[in-house]
Amino acid sequence: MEGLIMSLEIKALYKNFDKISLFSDFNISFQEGTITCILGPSGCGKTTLLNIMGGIIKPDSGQLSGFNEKSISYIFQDPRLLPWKTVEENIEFVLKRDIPAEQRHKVTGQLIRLMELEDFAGYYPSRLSGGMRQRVSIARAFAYPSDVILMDEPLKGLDIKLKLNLVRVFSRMWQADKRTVIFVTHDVDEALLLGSDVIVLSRPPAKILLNRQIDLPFENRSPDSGSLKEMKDSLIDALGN
Amino acid sequence: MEGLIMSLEIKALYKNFDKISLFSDFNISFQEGTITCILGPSGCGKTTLLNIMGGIIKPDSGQLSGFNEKSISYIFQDPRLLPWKTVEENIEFVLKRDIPAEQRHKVTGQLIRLMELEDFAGYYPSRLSGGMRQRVSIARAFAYPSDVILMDEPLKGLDIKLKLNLVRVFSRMWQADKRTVIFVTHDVDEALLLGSDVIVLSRPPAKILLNRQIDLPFENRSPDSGSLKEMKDSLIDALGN
Amino acid sequence: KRSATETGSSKYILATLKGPSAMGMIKMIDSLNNDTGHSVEVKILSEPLQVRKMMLDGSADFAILPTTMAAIMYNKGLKYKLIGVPVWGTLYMVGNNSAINRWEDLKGKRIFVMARGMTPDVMFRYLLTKNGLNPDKDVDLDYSFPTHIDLANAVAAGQAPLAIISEPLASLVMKKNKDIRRIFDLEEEWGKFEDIAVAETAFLGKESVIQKDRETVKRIVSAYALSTEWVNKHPDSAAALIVKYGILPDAEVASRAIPGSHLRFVNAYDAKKEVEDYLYVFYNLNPDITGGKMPDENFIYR
Amino acid sequence: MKISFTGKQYISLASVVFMLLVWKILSLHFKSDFVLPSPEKTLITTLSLFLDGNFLKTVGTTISRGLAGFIISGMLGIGTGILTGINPYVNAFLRPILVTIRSTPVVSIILLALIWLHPGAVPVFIGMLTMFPFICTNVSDGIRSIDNELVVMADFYRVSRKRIVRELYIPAIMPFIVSGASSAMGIGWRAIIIGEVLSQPRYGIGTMMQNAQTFLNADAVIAWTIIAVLISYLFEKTIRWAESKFITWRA
Amino acid sequence: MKISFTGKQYISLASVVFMLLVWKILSLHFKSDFVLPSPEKTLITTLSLFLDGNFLKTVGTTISRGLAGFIISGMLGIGTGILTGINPYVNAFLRPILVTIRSTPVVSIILLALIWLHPGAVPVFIGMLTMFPFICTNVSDGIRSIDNELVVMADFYRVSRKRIVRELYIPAIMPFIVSGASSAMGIGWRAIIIGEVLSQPRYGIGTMMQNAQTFLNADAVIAWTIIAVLISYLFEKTIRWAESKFITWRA
Ligand SMILES: Nc1ncnc2c1ncn2[C@@H]1O[C@H](COP(=O)(O)OP(=O)(O)OP(=O)(O)O)[C@@H](O)[C@H]1O
Ligand SMILES: Nc1ncnc2c1ncn2[C@@H]1O[C@H](COP(=O)(O)OP(=O)(O)OP(=O)(O)O)[C@@H](O)[C@H]1O
Ligand SMILES: [Mg+2]
Ligand SMILES: [Mg+2]
Repeated sequence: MEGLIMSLEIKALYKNFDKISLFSDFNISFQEGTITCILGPSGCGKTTLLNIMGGIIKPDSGQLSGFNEKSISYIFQDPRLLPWKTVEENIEFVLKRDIPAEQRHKVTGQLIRLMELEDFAGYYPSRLSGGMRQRVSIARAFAYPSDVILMDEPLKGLDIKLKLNLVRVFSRMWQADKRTVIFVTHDVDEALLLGSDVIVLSRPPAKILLNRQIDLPFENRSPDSGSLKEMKDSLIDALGN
Repeated sequence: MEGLIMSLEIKALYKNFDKISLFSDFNISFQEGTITCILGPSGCGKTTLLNIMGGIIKPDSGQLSGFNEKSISYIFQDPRLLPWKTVEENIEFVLKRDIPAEQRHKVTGQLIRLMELEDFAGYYPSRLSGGMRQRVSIARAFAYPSDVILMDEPLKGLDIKLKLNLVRVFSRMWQADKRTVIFVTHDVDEALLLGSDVIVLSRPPAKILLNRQIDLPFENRSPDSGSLKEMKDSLIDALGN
Repeated sequence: KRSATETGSSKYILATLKGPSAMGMIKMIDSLNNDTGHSVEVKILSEPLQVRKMMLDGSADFAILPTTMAAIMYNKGLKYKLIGVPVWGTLYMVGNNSAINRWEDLKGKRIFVMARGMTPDVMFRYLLTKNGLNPDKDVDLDYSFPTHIDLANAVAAGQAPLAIISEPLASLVMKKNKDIRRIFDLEEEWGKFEDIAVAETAFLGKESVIQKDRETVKRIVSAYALSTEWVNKHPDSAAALIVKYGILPDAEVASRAIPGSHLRFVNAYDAKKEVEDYLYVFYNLNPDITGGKMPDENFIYR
Repeated sequence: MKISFTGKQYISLASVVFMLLVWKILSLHFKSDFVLPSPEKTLITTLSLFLDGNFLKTVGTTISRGLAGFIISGMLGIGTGILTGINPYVNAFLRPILVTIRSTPVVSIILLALIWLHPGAVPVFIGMLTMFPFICTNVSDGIRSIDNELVVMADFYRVSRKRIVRELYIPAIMPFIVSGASSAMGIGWRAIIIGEVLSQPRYGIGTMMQNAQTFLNADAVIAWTIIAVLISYLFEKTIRWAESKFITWRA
Repeated sequence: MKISFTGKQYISLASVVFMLLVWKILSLHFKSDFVLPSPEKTLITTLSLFLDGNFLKTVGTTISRGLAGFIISGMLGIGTGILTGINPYVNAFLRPILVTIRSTPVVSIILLALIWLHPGAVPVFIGMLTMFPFICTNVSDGIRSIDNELVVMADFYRVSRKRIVRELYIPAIMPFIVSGASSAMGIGWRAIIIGEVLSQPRYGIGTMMQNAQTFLNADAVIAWTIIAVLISYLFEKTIRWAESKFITWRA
């Protein structure tokens, strides 16, 4: 693995907010075509890191390589839906206008079905439940054609059945195109079910406390048994610090 | 148990939104001084139910008894912080002005410490991370003196350590005053760790699919072993439908 | 600021307009100003609206207004009577076109007049007709500048090569723009047909005051008349006073405007025919200008 | 037309009755038809205006001036408002110009306007000078109050500038646009009428008002005022109705 | 005073230079001091105004009139605006009155105002009639755009009505208040000056303008206009500065 080109890389990252030094000489790299899960205490800078990778926040200093050329989808931590657009329109909003309308419509329709929102395609966000809004936000990110997907707690607020369903759907989708995924979560099980790499960050200034690879195929993963159980314990242990 | 007075009760509840019939002759009751956890698929009407109990949404018809006389705290599904107030001011906002200022300050300070937000007391919400906002919302509900607490996914977006910490703190607090708590969550483990009753709702129109009591003291609960393991499986099973 | 009759205080209020009427009164204003013991206070106002206001709320015991407007006020039931006529025609046709000397020369010309249907417009149309010109066909009347100030500015700026404006603006314009000269004195032209003078401005008195205090009326009338005479005789000294009281910006303009303003104080009952004929011309063309009817004889104080 | 009243309409009616009452009391106080004629008398005058042969022409001309001024100011105002709201440099450039336009009294520029423009166009111009800065300020303040997270989202997904403006900014600032438009129109009618008073075009409510005032027909002045207020009210209603059609997405 | 310019200030300067340039070109075009005197000449006149003994008194009086009108309208407007925003019945009652006030041309009520009020108070009154409806409309539109979830939250926690207004409504509508205040002030100066032109109080920019105009001193008219615009600009700056002090909580 070491020999591969690390195409997404952040080097010597510095970022302060007021008195807080979030990143100070922070280095991290992501292998293309893998799913990297990032865990870490609330407020440690996970969202900030995604925002820096997405170009939304400027770092104080540091080199980012590989992000510029890529097209990126982002499931933001909050759904960020346009209140005046229906579920369908919100998803369709991010699709380029050079895609023919019926194509756009098809993509949108598929994702709406995937998210089990068929009955709500014409609803405005103010009339959706919390979990439904989150699903629209996921659908929007999936609809946008991209090389990299950033996801900030994408599965929060969803019931367990939907969550497992989405994990299944997502791993199937990922197997088809092997996009690079960077996935922030607080749920250790989610990380173990989906991650190719799992990274645990410390409180600020961020350090990488743990970086583990998982080579098992998705189908064989069960967080509460076998080798994953051991990994889960060490993740929880790292997060406990 | 049957013989006890059910002081919080909803009878023959009907509530429609447009074409969707959320509740149709729905009945539920809550024992005073217990923690009731409600689980159910996204969009099944959990938030709506809490809103009805809190008097925020009017039901189409139905009798609510016992809610009126009570003072209620509510952890809303989204934090609902005032953007122009700092963490401290947001918590203090719900305290009555007849409480002396220093008393208010003391309460606020304690909760800020409990939520590990000491360093952020003077921050405006726009500068907080998602999990921090959620914690302010929890602190606000706890600060408000009440007989009943409604909680809509209160622990979402928090890291596992904070979550367990808060569960511990919360169960200690609850043991001291035995308030009535109604707690919506998607996390089966949370429900098993905290609930005196666990209720699973179906898709609309809502039915109670499962209603289980847990008599174990908090200290002895571990969702992945013993009798709780069995209960967990049946909960997940019920949610899978 | 109630009127003298109501408050019992010793001063009568005279509301005059910044223009020829105040110019004629200037000597009187000056002597009143120098001697605080007098029983009259003159207020110099810039808009007829403000004079009307003082008549409506009764705060003016004496007032200056255009005669047509005075007729309106009277016809609407306001208790003010016409005491005298102090100004006799101030309208001129001015322009930078030296080729125009006779009315026929106006044929086909564009002439700027201030407000459609108002006094200067009606008067000018009347004169056109009398001189054998059809106001709607033979000339092109342009109402682009509806107030006298706008029109005066336009004339000074060369934007209105032929226009009907009144004194003292006419003198002011000629001072500011040397190309402009007087072409017709409308008062003179009017006299050629009507054999009367233009009774342009009215000096009014409140009925309650003038009936009770005829003595004061007499005093004011004679002071006003004397002042007017003095002004006509000593235009340069008058001009200095006119500038001093802020009625015009400079003495040269003021002394030129004095002869052009036809200042002459005539008691109303001596000018009865002139007033009536003058009003009748307007009444005939547009009854609204005199308030819908001709004022009855009680309008004139004797 | 079906006439049926809701509670709110009754209250609006009560409000009109209240105003008439205040008016009546004032007119009794002044006891003068020149200062403030009685409501009854004025209402009769108002009705008689409708019968005047030129009534429709007068009102129609003023309304079309108002509409012209409003539409031009609206387009200019929304356009420049969005620009100033988005771009701080455009803002820095335009703000002094806006402040100048906004606070220049009509008296200072009326002569220029009279020289430049046809008398009928002067009121439109004056109306624009009044309405444009408003709409522009409201729109640009609206833009600055847009939830920045939505803008970040749209930028992130490389949505084209044009679509961001059309599908994000415009709907987001709708309340500001409506508020601005409604205020602008309200004061716009006034400006149009003042423009007519000053430029005296052949037809126009302002021309009629000015004539009525010179001839001391206070009842006609007020009658024309009532007509102006009615027109303004109708347009206010229309704007609010349009708002409720546009903004269906609120919970 | 330390003078140092930021990029934006350079642009604002450029904007002023741009306006002067347009002015210069226009004045060259008209070639007449009565229509549009040249900027140089006018600027000299403007400077000479500063030396006039009554300058401070004139400007001071107009400013205090503006402030009086603004403060009264502000208090009334925010108060009634909040009421109309919160309560649809108050809204139904006040809206017709607002529309009436807003669209009644000054000509219709100037006589009443002159009779009622001291000449110095007339401009304040006219200013209020202009500013009040604005602030009120903006505030009430602001209230209607408040995030309802926050209101539900505050109601739920039984926060007192008074505190909800003070700690939720007022901060939430700050952008609307500022926008309204800035527009209102801008147009307010104009109204105050027009009021002075009509009522001719002893001191006042409007009085001076009117005098200059009767004497055909176009340069003085424009010089006073420049002073009015400067005052307006200073107040605009102050309002925006106050806004930035108030709204520190934006990300
Ligand atoms: N605009 C800002 N100004 C000041 N501080 C900020 C700003 N944005 C974020 N922060 C601070 O940066 C820190 C990290 O925030 P971030 O949102 O990246 O945390 P996170 O790891 O995503 O947390 P969570 O799991 O709770 O979402 C927090 O302490 C937060 O207060
Ligand atoms: N104002 C509204 N208008 C129309 N439909 C609504 C409205 N509010 C909620 N609903 C609908 O009611 C249903 C239940 O919503 P609710 O928010 O109670 O779900 P929930 O159980 O809390 O879901 P989640 O777990 O995703 O938060 C959803 O289908 C939603 O679309
Ligand atoms: Mg985060
Ligand atoms: Mg919910």
